[in-house]
Amino acid sequence: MKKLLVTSALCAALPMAASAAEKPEALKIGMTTFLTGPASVFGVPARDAAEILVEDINANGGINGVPVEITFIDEGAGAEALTSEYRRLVESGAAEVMFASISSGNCQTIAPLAEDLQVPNFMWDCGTQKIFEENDYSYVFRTQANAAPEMLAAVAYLLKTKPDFTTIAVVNQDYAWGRDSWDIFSTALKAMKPDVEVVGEFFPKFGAPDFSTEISRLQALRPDVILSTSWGGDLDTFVQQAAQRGLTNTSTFVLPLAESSLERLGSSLPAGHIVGARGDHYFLHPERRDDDDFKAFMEKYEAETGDVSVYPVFHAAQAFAALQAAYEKAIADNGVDWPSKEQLVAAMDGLEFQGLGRPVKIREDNQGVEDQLMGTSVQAGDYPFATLENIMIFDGDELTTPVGEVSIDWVGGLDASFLDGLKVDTFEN
Amino acid sequence: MSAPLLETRNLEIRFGGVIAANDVSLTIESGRNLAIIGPNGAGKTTFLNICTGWLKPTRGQVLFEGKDITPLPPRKIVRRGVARAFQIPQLFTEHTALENLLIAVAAREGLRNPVRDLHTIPERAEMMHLLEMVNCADVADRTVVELSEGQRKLVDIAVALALRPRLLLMDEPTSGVASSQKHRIMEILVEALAQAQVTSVFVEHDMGIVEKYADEVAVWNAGNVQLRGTPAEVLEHPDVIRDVIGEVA
Amino acid sequence: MDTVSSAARPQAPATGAPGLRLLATLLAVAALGAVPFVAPTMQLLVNLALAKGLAVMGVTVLLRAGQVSFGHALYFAVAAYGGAFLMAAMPGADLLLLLVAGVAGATLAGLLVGLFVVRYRGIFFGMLNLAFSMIFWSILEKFYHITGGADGIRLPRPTVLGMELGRGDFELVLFYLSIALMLGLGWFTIRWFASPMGQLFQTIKTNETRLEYLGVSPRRALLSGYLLSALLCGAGGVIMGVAQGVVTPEYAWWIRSGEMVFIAVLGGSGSVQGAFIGALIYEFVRTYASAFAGDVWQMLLGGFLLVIILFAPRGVIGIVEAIGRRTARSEDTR
Amino acid sequence: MNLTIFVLALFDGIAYAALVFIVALGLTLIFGVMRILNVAHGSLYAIGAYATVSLTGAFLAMGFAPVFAFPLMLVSAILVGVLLGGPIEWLLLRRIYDKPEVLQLLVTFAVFMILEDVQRLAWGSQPYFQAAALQALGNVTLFGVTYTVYQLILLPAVALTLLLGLRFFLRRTVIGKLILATTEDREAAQSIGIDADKVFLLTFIVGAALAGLGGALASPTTSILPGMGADMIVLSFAVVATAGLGQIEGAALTALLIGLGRSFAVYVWPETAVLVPYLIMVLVLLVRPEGLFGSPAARKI
Repeated sequence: MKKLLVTSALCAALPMAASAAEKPEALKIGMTTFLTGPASVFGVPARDAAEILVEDINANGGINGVPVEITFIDEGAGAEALTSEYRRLVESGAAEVMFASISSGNCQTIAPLAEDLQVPNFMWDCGTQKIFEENDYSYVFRTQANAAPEMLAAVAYLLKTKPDFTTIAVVNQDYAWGRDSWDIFSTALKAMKPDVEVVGEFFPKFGAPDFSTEISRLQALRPDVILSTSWGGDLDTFVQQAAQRGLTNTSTFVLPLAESSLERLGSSLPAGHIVGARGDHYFLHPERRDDDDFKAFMEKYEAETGDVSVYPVFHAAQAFAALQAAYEKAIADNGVDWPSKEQLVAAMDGLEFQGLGRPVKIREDNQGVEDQLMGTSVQAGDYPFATLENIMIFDGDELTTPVGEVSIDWVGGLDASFLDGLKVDTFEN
Repeated sequence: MSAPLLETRNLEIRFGGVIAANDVSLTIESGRNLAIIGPNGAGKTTFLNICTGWLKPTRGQVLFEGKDITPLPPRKIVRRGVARAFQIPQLFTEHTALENLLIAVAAREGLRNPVRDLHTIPERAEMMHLLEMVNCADVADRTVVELSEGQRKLVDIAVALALRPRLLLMDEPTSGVASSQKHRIMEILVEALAQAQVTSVFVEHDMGIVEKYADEVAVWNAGNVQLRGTPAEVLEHPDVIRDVIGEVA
Repeated sequence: MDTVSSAARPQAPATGAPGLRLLATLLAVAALGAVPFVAPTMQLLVNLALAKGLAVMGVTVLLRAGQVSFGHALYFAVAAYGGAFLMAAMPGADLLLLLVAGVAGATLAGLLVGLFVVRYRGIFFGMLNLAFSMIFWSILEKFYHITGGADGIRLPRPTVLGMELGRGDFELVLFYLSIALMLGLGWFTIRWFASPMGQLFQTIKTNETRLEYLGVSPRRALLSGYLLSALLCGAGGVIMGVAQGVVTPEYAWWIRSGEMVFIAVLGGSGSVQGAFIGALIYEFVRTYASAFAGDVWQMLLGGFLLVIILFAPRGVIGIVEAIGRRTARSEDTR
Repeated sequence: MNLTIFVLALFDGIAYAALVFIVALGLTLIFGVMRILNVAHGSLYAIGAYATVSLTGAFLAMGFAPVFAFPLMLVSAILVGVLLGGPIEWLLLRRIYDKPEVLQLLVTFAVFMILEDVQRLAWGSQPYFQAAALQALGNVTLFGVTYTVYQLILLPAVALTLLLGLRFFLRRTVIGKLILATTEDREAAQSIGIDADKVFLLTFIVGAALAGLGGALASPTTSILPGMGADMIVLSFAVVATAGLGQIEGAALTALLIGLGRSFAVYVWPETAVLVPYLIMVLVLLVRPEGLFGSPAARKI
């Protein structure tokens, strides 16, 4: 029976075994992002990118002829408004696939809701690894990496470029992402460098406008390294206030998400600090910057927004690439005009797709595997803001927690030798 | 002879140097209505406030039916059987005259039923009767703000009576009322007190009222009782005529 | 400090009005009951409005005693988090157990805080309640490992009378439970206002001295109403938490307390029906205003409240009653 | 808790207290005179910050020196006072002085909600950062910790000047005496010919300008984003109530108390830093029910 289905000409005549949905006049999707509040500097670029991506998809015929329509929900309105709006969108049929969300806290809330509503939901940006480690989902997928590879890449890059530091302090936002990312980073660091001393742990409020008290405390503690996995307005404020009071001269900052703030920080971020991008996302990506699709999108994005692309833009591109690849795979696998929800979900297993970075693969635990790019800031002068040098791209597979294992335990079990075995591509800039 | 209804021993109270009550020892027998007269600002109202626990004396004691009530707050003294009517009527302005009484009796009985309408409590008839006694039955359903000054005075006294006190302390019950009305109010008042067997102490300026309605009179001057006796004795006394009546006439 | 509820004191109703009001209330409840069938997409919104209405009724109770609390979101959050912790501790917990536990927790909190705040009146009473709610808010926000911090805690779907319901059925049960709570607690509150205890409580607004001289401690009288208000806010909190499926520190934020007072006055200060009408209007404007007029729902509601305060201090219910009386009068004259 | 940490906490506390005091000052003045707790004070603070950032940004773009940021702060404060404070009192509050206290409070709450949206429409929701004034004054290093002169010296100095200035204004100048008289007893003041309406309008404009000034002075030390008004105003409520309503000197001391309390908490037990101001407020009001400097109104019967 299987062979018969393969010859598409024949199967067109046969009554379909799987119930194919008929082609809708538009593929409606909903996307949650931060449109208000401090995180809007991070969420608004993603919305702009999504609109450009939808235009591009619809420009060349949509997905198998079906144009895409997108509705945005503002994560800045708070968890309640987000959940009720998310439900209203799905229940009223205004969205068949959802991209949710940026904040790890919101992802933790939305995942069980999506499962409950049985709506395919791509976690297009949030990073907490706990979601797939604490329970398994059939409708929820993550089209990018999670905290484990991202923090491991940061630790690896730190130990490779500055192995002799002794003290470290952390200033993370006080919510799921801030707490989980520090748990993994500190566990991995202690495992690979047992003699490190954590001299200060600060968790200011998400959206805190003022870090002066924490900065005073850090200046008194004088740590060699300061880690901060904060992002958006919080990261901008923290770095600008720290630079103002000279903290960036006395400590090396490790900022795994700072790629998204480079342009806004301008001259505030001096040279010599470690910057990450939660994946291989960089508007001057060493391997991809000369490819036509990459250059075309970068120019179009900069033309419309006046800014360079940052990693939420890349994550949005990945989510759309995954959407397109999933539908095409589902259509091909089942030889139908338009896949049913079950067929779409089935196609996600082992899905391969490529956004604006290296290819990404979805594992059977619905987690995306993505390579990680890290670099060191430098005020090279060809841009009015810091760019990256001594760039290393780590292979994602080696850094992602094996399926079924808990990240904290797996990372805790590593040791210094783990660093030497890593597949790393290094670039000048 | 059982203990006097109310007794004060060496009461003293100061307000920043001014002595409002100076070593006051006074007893009130039940059934004997006492009027307190004296110039303004002599401390008469303060005396009432001490007896009802609103103010605490710097020295001395207040005993009600032989038991010391000096440290008690007004609400505990009221529960023992002392009630107060005020120079400026103290009523629940947004409630009707009848409701003010119903609330008083709800407090007296400690009614706890959270869903029973106040208007349906059995004591409603008793309260309507009380309103009739003070001649305010016709305004039972009017809110306090709509009542005249005289009516408010009477309802204020009725509220005090609703608590079935044994002693009622009144501060100028007829002040602020047209002089033609004063006697009418006192008649209604004395009648109500007699029916309820309530002894009263009332501060008063109008000597005609004192003479007609008080069983005893105490002359209050400079923070203490100067003279006490039947209205006839006191009102003819030369000092009283010079200090108190001269001033009033 | 007296408040507007003097204006909302039901004057002697005109002939026929009590019947009219009862009829109007029944019609309104019937309309609400039909929502899941007539307008299913609005069911969640109306359910949230009912939860908020329950809490606003708590604030309305205090307004009747001339007191305004700017911290009653505290009890809203205590009940919601109580429910969430209970579900975490007993995964299969029943909805009614959640409701009872949440409301009990809120009432207990009301007693603990109440014993302290009943000593104050006016602005101090309002601000002290605010302080307690901010203390609870910062505990929820900062003690991440216990309270889940800023992201809050999930409140998974409880069972109903032992049955594990699907999402659709559960939300229907929750919807009608909310209506039942509105009717039950609404009826109780209206009757309580008219009861001896309720009347004693409301005298705090006009004359505490006379209350003391009736042999009643004004603080204990205020505490009785305070506990009822905490209970009502607790009920609202549990329903909101279960309806949302997530409870966040936002539940205890001071602006939510301000919202409750806002809605109470908008609907009709001192009126139980006003609390629910105000809540429904508030939720509708908040959800649908952004659809028409961009993200300016706060400005719309702020402007609406200004109009109400300046021109119709007895709130929406006052307007409705005025129209009711006018039609009743015009019928008589015809 | 060694010495350097103690001193550091002290400096941070003073810098923070100065800012909190400046904002609470306007709130206290308005309440002292008009018995209104102005919830919209938070929006006036935020708009003061936004206006300063826009003006400074524009002036810097035109090539003016950063030092111009300081006079611009006064300009934005005055703009907030006159353009917002004036109409709020004149159009709205004037019509409700006879109304119950809760309605007056709710009118300012409604204005707060309106102004929060006005902010978002005018300046969008992304954060602004304009630290020219702060950078212009450079840094100073004490005990190995680098402080900005702006936060450690300028803000406390401005706060002190405002405190002494306002005391002098109220006690020594004619207008000040008028305001004090109206505060004591509005009817009595009117009976001797004081135009209470003009006094209220003036007081509200000065109070609103102080809120705007608070925002203007805060703008270089923080990123300006929606919601900053709500955070600051709830803290000012704590300061004003703890001090005793309408007590200007009291507000200075309680702002210091709360500023130091919060800053020490960050050093000792960071989780409670947000909690401490309200804990102080509850503890103070437990001991002194009318606030530190409030006087209990004797209940006359």
